[in-house]
Amino acid sequence: MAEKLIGTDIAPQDLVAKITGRARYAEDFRADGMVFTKLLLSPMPHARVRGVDATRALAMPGVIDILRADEVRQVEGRPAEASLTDEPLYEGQPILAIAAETEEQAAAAIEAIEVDFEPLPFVLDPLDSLRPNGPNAYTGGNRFGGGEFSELKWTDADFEEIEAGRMPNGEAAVEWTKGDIDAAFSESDLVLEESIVHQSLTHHPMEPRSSMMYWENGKLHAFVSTQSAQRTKYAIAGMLNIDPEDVILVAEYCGGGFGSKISGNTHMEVPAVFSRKIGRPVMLRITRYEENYIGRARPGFQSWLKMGFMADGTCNAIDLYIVQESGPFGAGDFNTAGMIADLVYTPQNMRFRGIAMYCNTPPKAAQRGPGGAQIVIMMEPILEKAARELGLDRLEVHLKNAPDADVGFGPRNSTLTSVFAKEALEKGAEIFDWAGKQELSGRREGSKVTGIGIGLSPYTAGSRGYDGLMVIRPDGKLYVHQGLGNLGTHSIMDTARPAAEILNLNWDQVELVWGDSSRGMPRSSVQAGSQTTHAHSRANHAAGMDARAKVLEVAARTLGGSPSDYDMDNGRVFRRGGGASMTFAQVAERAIELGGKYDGHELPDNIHATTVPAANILAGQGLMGVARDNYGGSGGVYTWVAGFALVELDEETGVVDIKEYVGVTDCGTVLHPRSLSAQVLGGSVQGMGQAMTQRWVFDPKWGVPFANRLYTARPPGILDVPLDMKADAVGIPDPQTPVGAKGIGEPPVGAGGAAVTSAVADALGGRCLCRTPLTPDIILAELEGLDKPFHLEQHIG
Amino acid sequence: MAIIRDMIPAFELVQPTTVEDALAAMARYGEGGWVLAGGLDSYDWFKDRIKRPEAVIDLGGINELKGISNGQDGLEIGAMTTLTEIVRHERVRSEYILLADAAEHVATPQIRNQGTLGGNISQDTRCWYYRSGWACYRAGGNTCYAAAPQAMNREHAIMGTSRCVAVSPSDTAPALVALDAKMIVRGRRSSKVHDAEDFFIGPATDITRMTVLESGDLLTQINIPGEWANAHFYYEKVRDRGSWDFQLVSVAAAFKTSGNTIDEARIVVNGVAPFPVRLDAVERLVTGVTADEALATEAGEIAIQGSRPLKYNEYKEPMMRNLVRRAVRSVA
Amino acid sequence: MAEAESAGLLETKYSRRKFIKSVIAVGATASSAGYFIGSSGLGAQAVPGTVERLITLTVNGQQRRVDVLPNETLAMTLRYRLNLTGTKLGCDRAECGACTVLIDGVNQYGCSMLTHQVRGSSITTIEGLENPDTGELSLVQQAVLEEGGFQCAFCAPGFIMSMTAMVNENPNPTRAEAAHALSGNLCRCGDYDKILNCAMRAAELARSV
Amino acid sequence: MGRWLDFESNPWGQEVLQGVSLELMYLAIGLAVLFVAGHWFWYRSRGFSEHEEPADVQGSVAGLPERIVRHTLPSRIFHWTMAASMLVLLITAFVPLLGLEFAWVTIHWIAGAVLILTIIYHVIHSIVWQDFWSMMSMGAKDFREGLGHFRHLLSSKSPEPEKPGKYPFDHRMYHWGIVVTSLAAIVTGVFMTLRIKTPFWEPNAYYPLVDQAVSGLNELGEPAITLQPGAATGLVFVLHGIAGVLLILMVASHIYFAIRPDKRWFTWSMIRGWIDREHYLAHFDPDKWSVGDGTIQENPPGGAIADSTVSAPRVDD
Repeated sequence: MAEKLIGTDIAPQDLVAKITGRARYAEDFRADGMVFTKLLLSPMPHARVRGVDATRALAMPGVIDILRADEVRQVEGRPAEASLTDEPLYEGQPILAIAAETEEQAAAAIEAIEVDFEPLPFVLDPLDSLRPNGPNAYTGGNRFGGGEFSELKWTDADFEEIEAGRMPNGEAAVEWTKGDIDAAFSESDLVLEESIVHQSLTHHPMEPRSSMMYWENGKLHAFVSTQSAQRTKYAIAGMLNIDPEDVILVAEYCGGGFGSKISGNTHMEVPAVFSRKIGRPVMLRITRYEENYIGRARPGFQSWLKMGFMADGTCNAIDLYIVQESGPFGAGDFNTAGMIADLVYTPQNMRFRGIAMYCNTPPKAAQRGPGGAQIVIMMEPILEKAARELGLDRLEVHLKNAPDADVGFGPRNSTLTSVFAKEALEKGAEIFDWAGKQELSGRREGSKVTGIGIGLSPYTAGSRGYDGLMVIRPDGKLYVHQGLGNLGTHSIMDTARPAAEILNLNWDQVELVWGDSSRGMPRSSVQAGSQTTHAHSRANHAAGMDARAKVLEVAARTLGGSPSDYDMDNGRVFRRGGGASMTFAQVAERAIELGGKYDGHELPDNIHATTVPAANILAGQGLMGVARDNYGGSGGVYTWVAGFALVELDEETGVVDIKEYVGVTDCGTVLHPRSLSAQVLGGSVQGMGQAMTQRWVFDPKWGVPFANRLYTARPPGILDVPLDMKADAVGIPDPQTPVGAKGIGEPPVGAGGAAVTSAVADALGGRCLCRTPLTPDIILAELEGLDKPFHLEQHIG
Repeated sequence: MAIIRDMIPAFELVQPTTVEDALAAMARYGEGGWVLAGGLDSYDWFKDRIKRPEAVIDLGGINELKGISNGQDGLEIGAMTTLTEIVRHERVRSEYILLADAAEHVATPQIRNQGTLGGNISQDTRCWYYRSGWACYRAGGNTCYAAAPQAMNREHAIMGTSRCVAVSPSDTAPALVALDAKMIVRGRRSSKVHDAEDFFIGPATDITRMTVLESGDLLTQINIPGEWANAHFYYEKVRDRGSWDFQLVSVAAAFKTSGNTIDEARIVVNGVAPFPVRLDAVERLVTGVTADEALATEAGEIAIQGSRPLKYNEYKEPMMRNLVRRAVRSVA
Repeated sequence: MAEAESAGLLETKYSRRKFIKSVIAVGATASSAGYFIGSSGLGAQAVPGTVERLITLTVNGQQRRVDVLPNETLAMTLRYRLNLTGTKLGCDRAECGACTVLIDGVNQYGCSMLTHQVRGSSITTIEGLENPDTGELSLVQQAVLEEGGFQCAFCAPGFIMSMTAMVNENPNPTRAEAAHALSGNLCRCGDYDKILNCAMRAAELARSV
Repeated sequence: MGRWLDFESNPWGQEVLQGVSLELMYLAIGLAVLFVAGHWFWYRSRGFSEHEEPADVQGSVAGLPERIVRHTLPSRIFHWTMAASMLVLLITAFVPLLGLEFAWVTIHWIAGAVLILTIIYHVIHSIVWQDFWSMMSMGAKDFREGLGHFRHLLSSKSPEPEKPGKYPFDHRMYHWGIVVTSLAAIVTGVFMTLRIKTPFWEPNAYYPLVDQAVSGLNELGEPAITLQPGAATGLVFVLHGIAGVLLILMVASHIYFAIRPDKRWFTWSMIRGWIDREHYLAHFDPDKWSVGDGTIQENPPGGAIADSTVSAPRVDD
């Protein structure tokens, strides 16, 4: 029998290339005659370029040409970043580019350019922009709607409320309510009110977003670091207004994106346009310094929360107001945060208000669990504070408020395909030995105090309706063509397993084809929203079923009888109960002879228009399995992770040492256990960095960031997380998907971060600092009773 | 003139193999020469194109500057000895664990494998205003941006400041001051010995330099006197992450004890001033006294007298107080 | 005069070491006279001792002739002149470890050393670990394969070089010692737990061979 | 321009004024030395007498005390205190730049504070108790008197100039020079000190009056865009530098003339407070500087002195 693939540990096929240095990321590609381009970044947080004098620069040795903002796409009608601009909206925004034979020459040329800037008013902190007659990020105002800018200011009364630590009633951009919170709060046995700040933090994937491009015979060859391959090809085509089939995207490996490279990046347009202009390959090598500016960041929140609890720990009311630092071009995190709060705490009565404020800071984008990670990191310690004040076991209060499958959340009372959050909490508590560790909570040893905490974090984990495309070639092997990006989650390999199992093939009889759009990529989801495993295990399942049906039909048409008389195993199709059989290689040859739907010359009518050209490339190469995921299903697809952490806090230095961590997930069927735990623990580590060390720092006078390198941004290192962490899965399949697998990428971030913020609050005897990151200075200042040098400001330190 | 980062400007590279050749090259280039030890501090300046030497004088090829040998009664450490060598050196570990401990807390293994003791103590401050190339006092300008009322100064100084509020970033500096080390500095015609404490100068004396070294001076050797061998040592460094980061506050202390009575003490704190701060008042307090919790607490209080924090670094007062307390308490 | 800034706690650093550069009266004349005549520029003679550009590097056991600028870092030479793109540039500032290479067996950041500084050393990069003839993976690479280490793997080359140095130095590390040995390598996917499994497995293989 | 003034880029990369360059200091020191040496040899070459000028008595000595008071005790105390703080200021400003390093900042601004106090005292004292206009007046005849004196100095052929009042023209010109430069140095110095930490205030690099940078929110809460941020501070440093450098010249020449042998009798008046009758008559016009008005003079041991105050009744300080 073919080996069981789903649920077993198989090293991804690209691992040998990754560990021998053969794996080529965007900046590793070279082309004959390749030149380099360098960007001139704005030195000011907001300015207008009145003039550029590049005469001296263009006369320098090796310098080829300059690229200006009017030569690239400027998005009209809404605030959106262009790859080059003459009105920079954040310090570090690229203004123009210079191409030269060598990078040194390009850099020297950039320095020789005289730019006449007119500084404009700028704002860094959303609350400053909301303050009566405070500055706005755009000259037109601080809000955008209906095609134009406007100005929205809160009143002095609102700011008096804020100063007093109470929730303001300023005008919101988004507001929805459920039930009656006033009535609910009056019935609550305990009401907690807090103002909470979550910092902004740059994605900082390990690989900066370099890209290299050249034009040949009218086609653009693009070497880009991107999370999603097929969709990036169409993004590039859209940017340049050219036929997508004229874009050949090469994206074999991506050094991480975490939401900042969902379909390539804004500034890949520079080498694309520049190489067309000068007729030579252009490499744009992005440095870590530039990555801090254009590499996108998670939006910070300044928020006010009011939570009502009954005596038994049930949360019966939530009033939540979020002000979001949206950078110059906006972000949607705060909306998601409101829905996730409703989902995690099922308060029945809830009011959510939110407003996204433009700021002259590096642009925001979804960062692994956008909105969801922030809100659970902020609110889980409040839930635990309530449990402690009500004298209840914190695990019980988590369990009591966690939803079941029948949950309805958010303004539209959305439903979910499956919810096994409680099972995840219980299994996690068991592995972590939550009960046994109760007496450790608050235990003191010298100046070290132990704290334990729980973080429950859900996030979207699936989508439907994408296409699978695979070919059994005359060599008898199954070639699965993936349009997915190879961003490090291993989903690009693991989502092919359903097809292999349907065709009863061993893994060594399966080849993955990815990373080069000219080799045929079906319509794929973006690798974001943790949807890939769900979306493409279904798509490949559907295409696998199509291939299986065609193999059986080819066998029947060749060896007689009807398809149902046949079965297959180990690369052979044979009549049940023995008798005639064919190898997959012969089936492939036969399929080519039969043509039509068998070898892909005829395609099903419901596949996506962008899959057709890919299928056409592969037509006639063997038996083609191609199909759209039509399995349907109702309600959102969400995955849950329950995180448990034990920390040791040194009361004399404020240093927190995360000693233990357990993460258990309800993500449906586990395709690849080791990669599953890599996602659970990897996401949790990012959450721990978010909770403990990473942040943004801006000089308010000059609007310039200082956490602009890895050393100052401070992502977590190997010594900042527990030595050995445990991850596990509940493993109950999602009922609405044939394979039962849901995605896993994003939920762990909130779980890891919230478990740590809860554990630190526990170690502080229940005090919630309601601010991240929890660096030694903030903790020590709290313990020593120093007065805080900040209230709700963002970007401090 | 526009600004661009991350591209080292051109320079000539001179690789002398003797101290004489190095000094000659340094004289030849004068202000245009840059002495390169491990390079971890220098490359930041070059890659940001803020320092653009005409010639870089690489000391890597001068073997006489490397290695640890026995001095008359202590140790003689070549300035170009890597930090890893110090961390692993048998005699440093047995008799001067304070130095090995401090060296092991520097940044990361790769940096310790390449960074040198001489480089670690003569590196420039890491104030992010100054290192961004801003024309502050330390860069010869007329403003301290970090001391402004709303400036971001969480990692800046709370004492010993004069206009400039940056801190000394070195991890081995406090240990060397606590060990009363001597720095041998060779000029073209002269060779001077500095007490570790005087090697580091504050902004009040010369705001543009962290140490006494000027162009034409070459730090060749660091001598650890035998006087403090096998003393009771205490080192602790508080920082945000487990590796890479410079200290928020660190303490290095050496005690000569009989039982738990402190006969003599040298206690040094770094990360709180533009130079490693030797706590004379605390040393006087604890000398000849039996160490107990009360003494430790009082030592902590005295240590932070006279500190004047900025907006975001008041926490350094309790942090420093507690570190000194823990150092004294370790004798009890 | 009490030093107002530090309220007497800290005597300022007064160094008599250097008396006045030029004696107040006479010196000023000389320097100002010099001022009038204009500084007599030293003739820029040819300067002995600067490096030539064409050098031989020992990379992965091979002699490679290569033209290297004086200000060129090893990472750039490897990536852009020797096309050994396995060594990655994550930060170019000794802050991430993706560029870790072995210099005479010691793991260092390739981005923070000048190529001319390692002319005489043996340089090992990720491409140099497998057996050049048989293509057999090194013990560390095998361990990583067995444990399915790394996710996006942009940090893998750097980590594997640090693991190789660690195993050579301490084939019997505790898990904490392994973490310390690898604490100069950053992984943004947060795969630390699995990376430590690889390191421990690599040490195990090294001990058994 | 570039040689004297330093430009620097502010954090936004805009070129702004920074301060004066070191060359300006070396130039000033050089000029001071050249002036002193030049005057010394010129004076010798003109054959003027080396030692103290003889007092050829013309006017009648009747009614004149033997010792004519020129500077009262309070004004002498003021002068020497101001001189001390000025010297400390110059030393702490320029000696570190010449190479001898020491903690100069605090001494400098404390000396500055002392200087301010002495000047406040002096302004009050000169207005109330001294003949303010005798020093400050700068009318057309004053210039003629000065021109005549100057022309006589250059060539002995020119006619003997008329005798000046209490303060000869060159003294008054010098006094005006000192007033302008030291006030400039003080005003800018105060702004510079307000920007650094002292026991009395916290450092403030963006002291509101000096530097109006774009700060998103300025003090009035609306966006403020004025001249390039940092430029105003640069201007303050430049003025302070120029004033300081001029003070090198002025103080150096002042001290030089004070110690010249032929002027020693004059210098003593700032120490003892009086000049002898002969020199008074030789060098001053009694009508312009009358002394013998019969009021009771304080009598230091060894002879009567007449105070120079003319108008207001004498009040003991």
